[in-house]
Amino acid sequence: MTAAADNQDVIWVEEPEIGFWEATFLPAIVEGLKTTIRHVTNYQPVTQQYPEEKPILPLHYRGVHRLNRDEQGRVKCVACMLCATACPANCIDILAAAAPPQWPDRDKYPASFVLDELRCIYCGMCEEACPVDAIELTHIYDLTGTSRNELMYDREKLLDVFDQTKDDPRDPTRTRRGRLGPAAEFGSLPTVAPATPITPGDRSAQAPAPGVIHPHKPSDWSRKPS
Amino acid sequence: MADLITTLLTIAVAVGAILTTVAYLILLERKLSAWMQDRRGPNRVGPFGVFQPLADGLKFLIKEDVIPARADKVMFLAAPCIGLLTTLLAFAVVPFGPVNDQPAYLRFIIAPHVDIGIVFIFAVTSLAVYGVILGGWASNNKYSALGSLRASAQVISYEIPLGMSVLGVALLGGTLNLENVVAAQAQGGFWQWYIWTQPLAALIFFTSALAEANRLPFDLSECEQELVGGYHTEYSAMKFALFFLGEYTHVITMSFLTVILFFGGWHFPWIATPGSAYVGAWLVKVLVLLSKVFSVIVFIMLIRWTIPRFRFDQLMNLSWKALIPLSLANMIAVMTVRQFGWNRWWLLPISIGLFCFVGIIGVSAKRAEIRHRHGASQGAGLHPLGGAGI
Amino acid sequence: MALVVEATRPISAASGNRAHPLKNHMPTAIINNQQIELKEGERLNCIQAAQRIGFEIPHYCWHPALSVVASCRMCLVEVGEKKPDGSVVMQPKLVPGCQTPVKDGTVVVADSPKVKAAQQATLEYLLLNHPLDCPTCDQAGECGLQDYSYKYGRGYSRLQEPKNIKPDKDYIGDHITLFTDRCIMCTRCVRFTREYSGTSELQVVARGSDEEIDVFPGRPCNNELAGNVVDLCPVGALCSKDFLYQQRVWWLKETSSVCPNCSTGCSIQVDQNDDCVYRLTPRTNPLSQGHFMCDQGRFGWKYIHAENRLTFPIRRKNGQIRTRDWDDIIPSLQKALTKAAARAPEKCAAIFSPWMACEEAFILASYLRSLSPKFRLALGPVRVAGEDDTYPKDFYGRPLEPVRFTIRAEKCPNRRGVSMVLEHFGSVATMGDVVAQASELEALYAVGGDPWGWLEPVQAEALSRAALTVVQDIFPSALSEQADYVLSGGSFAERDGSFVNYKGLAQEIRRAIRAPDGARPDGRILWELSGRRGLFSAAAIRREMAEAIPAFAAFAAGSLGESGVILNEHGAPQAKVVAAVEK
Amino acid sequence: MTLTAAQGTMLASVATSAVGMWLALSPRAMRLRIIGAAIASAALVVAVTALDGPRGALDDQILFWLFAGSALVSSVFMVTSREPVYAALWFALATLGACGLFMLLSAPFLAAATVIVYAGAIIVTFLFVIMLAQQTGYTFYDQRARTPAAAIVASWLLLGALLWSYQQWQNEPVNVAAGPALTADANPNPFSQPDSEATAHSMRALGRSLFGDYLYAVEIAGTLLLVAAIGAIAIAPRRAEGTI
Repeated sequence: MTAAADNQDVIWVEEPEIGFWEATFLPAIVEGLKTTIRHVTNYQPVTQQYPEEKPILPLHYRGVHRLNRDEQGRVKCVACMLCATACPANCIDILAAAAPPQWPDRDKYPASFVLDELRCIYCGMCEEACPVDAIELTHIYDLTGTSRNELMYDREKLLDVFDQTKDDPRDPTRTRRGRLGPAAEFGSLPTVAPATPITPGDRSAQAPAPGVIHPHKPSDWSRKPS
Repeated sequence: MADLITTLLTIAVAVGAILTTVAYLILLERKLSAWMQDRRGPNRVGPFGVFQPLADGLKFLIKEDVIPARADKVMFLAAPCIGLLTTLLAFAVVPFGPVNDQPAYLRFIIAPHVDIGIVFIFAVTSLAVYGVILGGWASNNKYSALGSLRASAQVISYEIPLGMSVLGVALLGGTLNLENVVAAQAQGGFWQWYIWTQPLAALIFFTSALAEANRLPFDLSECEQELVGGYHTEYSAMKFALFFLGEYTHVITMSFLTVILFFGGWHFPWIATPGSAYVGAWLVKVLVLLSKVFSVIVFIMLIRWTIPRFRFDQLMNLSWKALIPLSLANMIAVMTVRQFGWNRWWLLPISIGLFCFVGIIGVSAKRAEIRHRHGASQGAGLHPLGGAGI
Repeated sequence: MALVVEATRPISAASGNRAHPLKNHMPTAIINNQQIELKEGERLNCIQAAQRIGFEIPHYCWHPALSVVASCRMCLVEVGEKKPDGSVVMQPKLVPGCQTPVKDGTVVVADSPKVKAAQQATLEYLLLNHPLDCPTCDQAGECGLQDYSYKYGRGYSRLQEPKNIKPDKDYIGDHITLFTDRCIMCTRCVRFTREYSGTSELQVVARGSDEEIDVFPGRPCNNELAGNVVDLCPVGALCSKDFLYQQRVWWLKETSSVCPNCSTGCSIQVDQNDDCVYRLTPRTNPLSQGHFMCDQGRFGWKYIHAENRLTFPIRRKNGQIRTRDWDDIIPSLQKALTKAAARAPEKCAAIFSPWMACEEAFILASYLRSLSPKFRLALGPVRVAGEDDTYPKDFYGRPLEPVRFTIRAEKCPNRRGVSMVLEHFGSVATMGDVVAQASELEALYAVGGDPWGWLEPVQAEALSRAALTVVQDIFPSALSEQADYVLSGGSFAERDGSFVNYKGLAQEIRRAIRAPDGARPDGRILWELSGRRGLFSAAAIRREMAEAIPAFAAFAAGSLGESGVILNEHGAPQAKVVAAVEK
Repeated sequence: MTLTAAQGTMLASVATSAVGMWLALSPRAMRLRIIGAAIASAALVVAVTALDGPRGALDDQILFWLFAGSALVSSVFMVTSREPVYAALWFALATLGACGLFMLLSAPFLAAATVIVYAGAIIVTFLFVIMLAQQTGYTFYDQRARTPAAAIVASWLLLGALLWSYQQWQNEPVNVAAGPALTADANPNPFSQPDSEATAHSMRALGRSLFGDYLYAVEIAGTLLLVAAIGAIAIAPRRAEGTI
């Protein structure tokens, strides 16, 4: 490795020369104590009291799935199994069948659609993969059950989730006949709120906007050797 | 016979009080930690979580008690008992109030007038390491074993400066009896507190006490990141609780000792002096002592979230390279002062001087090391720190 | 076609007239600036010639087994000729590659911008009315339109008008359904029924934008080769009702195997997912059957997942089931056979099924002979149904010459292989002998395997009188109900081994799925029964066979390759080894 | 010289206990070892009873037997235990029993010092060594040791001699030069007379005795220990040499 490459890739950090007071550790301890005591005396908790205070989740939160219904109330899914293909956790199990004769516009539909909510990692790939926008992830996050079987969501249960959430302003049906609705445009929409509300003057979130990653400045914390 | 009954009663009251206090100290520590970290701490059980210790205790009692399959059962069960027992035993000679002029039921000590009080405490607490080492060994788990080995190495190392720092006080007072130590300080008033003449010893004692009690920043035996809990990895339910209680009792003992040895015990100018004869003076004295102890405990809790955990070699270096020589020097200073009958106030500048001396040695040694490293690497034509340095 | 030939003839004639500088000049053609040499009498079109250099010219309507119609226009290429003086004259227009023969001096350019523009335009036209219902289309994943759209297409359509949607035809045949709107009118299916099966059920009806594939009223496409039109269809228009919506094809794992349903031994692929077979598809193998397979084979595998299969071994004593544990049964069977062979070796017999693989027959025969050289070995019943069914046929169902496909009457895959093994071991009894003496037999080891039954009730009754009856089968039978030992074997998709077809072509069958719980591949059962250590390995047995039996000398390599190995007529040592398809 | 009955009992029981101990150390049958340990313990108790028992209040006597018995039994177990860790722990218990005896003799400092030095530091170090030394099973020399017999003979000779001389000394109680006084109510030593003003007389007496009467012995012993420690460090393999 050449010296030039060294200079680019490796930042040499020299051990700082410490003075007498640093060597005794006392100033550091006093500084630290000041910080801790300041936090005790100037107590501003940021904890959210969960069961009493519900969090306001960002729009892009991915919770329990739902299977959308089309305009006629039928399951929108066409059993193409692209979600099952895309699923990295292999949690979707679909049995396809020819659509019933009273659905002339459809060839295929899911005779059974089982989604293992415990196995799911809530990555949203199924939502991305779905060509007919039938599967969507909702804001329901408090998913509990008393058995594993209870959390194997079948088609009816997933449709129920749709019925429960379709009128929730945070979970609108994101598509209208193939056109994405406003709620789908995560990129341009402002988030409703950060996942955790921030108390005004909270020190931990003061300087930057939450969630912003700062380009780091190496000059701040290291000196290049002369 | 009456003596026996009062002793037994005192034991019962003291042990009960200590264990309850420990439970609530844990709550306090959790609260305090939460406050320092802008959290709320336990607040679910009762108002402000005051019943949390009860809930914890209940949980400990009804939790499944696991004994690992190939563990040494006898030792596995004995270890936590030893751990708690020894720390509780140390309390026998700690005077937690005024002693001398009280009736038997108000003497605030389990075993009064033990001449070797401090030595007894050291002897008994040094047995506490058995609980740790046996717990680690009997668990048949390599992490536990490592944790217990660390703990024993640490405790052995820190017993030496702990004992030697106390020797200064013992020499100045001419006694090992804790009651007499308190009495000697109380007689002389505020400026007779040993903190003024033995500040270095106080610092060493406090540091070593933290290490003895396995408290942060010296809790290497149980550091979660490296040893998944250390010697009590395999412990659950009540056995774990015993370890925990033992550790906290140790903290209380050490706080008591700090106050008694260096901060005048129950003495406080104008409020609680040997001469104060008003009604309920004994109560005031007890309260003074307890509030001093409480302050020390809170300080220990503050330290916990202030100073990061030491690395093991740093820990050993601190003990063997700094604390032991310093305490030895301090002891020699006290002996010299006593032998030649100098004014005891000489000890203050001597302590400060010793502290500075060691600081300067530390700094210059570090600088010399860095300079040497620089010189070596430049001589070899390498990048600084590039070759021989790393 | 005629026009092209007209255009090229003068040039080739001219080149032929010129005296060539080199006498022994090999005819060469140039494809995409790469020279290929043509063999004597070889007739290639541009697509095949391009395959020589590993270049794919996209095509839909052309199929190597069918006549050329050049209707899809996907294979349009630039064609020209290299004159002896080195100059190249290209034809001004693009020509269909499937229809253009390649001969000495032909220059084909298949990757020029012009060609690419033509391919894009063709694809855009093909996709004009094609519905984009790939999510629900069974062909998605193995669809010619999808693949070519990715490789050669333009990515979007400029069509503004609504698509031309035609109603689906659910009943083209018992096994076939037609999604009319997906059809791109390549007419492969029509040509197949006309030229290959000869039954001519399929037809293009109407013209222009109304063009559709259809059957004649009342004459559905139900011939024995009808299933092939599904494979031939490059898009998802013709679908198999059997496989419809069962599984997405990208989930299927393919295993090369051999169809066991008749002695033709068609090369097939077993498509399975999660130990469940979903379909069989023919595998092109010029040594065995060519490109296709019959519907009997294509749909005749359902027994693999039948409910009533033997899924555990049984040891009976006095009619009571004693155990169902392999670890217990194999040693006790070994002991029982050894005892029987020691007591009365001449009264021991085994029936070998023509459904066994050669390796299994070999292990069993050599094991039994090692117990006693007098062990009698007999070939089990060979099921024959009617006569060989040949295609093409004419309108009235009469076979026509030349024969292009034969469904054999002999409904078992390996009669030949097993009898070759038995011949080697000698003293072969017949099934009739064994049945006749059954009541005196000390031990009878009967191997079944024919899922459609192999024993008459009378035979079963007779055989069950043997003192020790061992049945190795995949389905319960009258014999297995009473046998002392029942060994639950595996179907062809669960076994490793080799089948020898009617003309002596040995091909490997490979394990595609795991046998159901408690059933074991026969090879493994016999491997353990014969006391061998380790895991069953068909290749190891084949090497052993090649050493022991001269007729199987061709097995020496262990592997038989994708196409199989032709054993000589009588299994002579100089059996010819054919490792791969000759191109 | 003639043996008294007490002396005869004592010597016989010491011999019996030696045999018992030899049995207890036998590597073979477990039952044999248990019987041996029982014989040894019983014989030792008999040997001790041959001496004059403790004098004083009943509770003191009970405590004496408790501490002495536990020390004795623990040391037998320590010697016979096959698990080194258990042996170390029995040693700790034996030390604690001895400390209890010190306490009974009103020598609390000695008791505490013994705990600190032995039960605390030394035993822990011992455990360290044991844990780091033998991880898997026993080495062959632990399985068939030749030393027990020799060790028992040597140590029991020493024990017998000690008890003998102690009994002699006990029989002639007024012997001023018998030895240093470690306890408050032992015979006075002219150099270790407690000061009248001292409250912590036992400590002072001990200090006087150690650093007055036996200064050279103590210093030589200390130097020896120092040399031993330095030698151990020098002999111990260096990590840099890759032997650890």
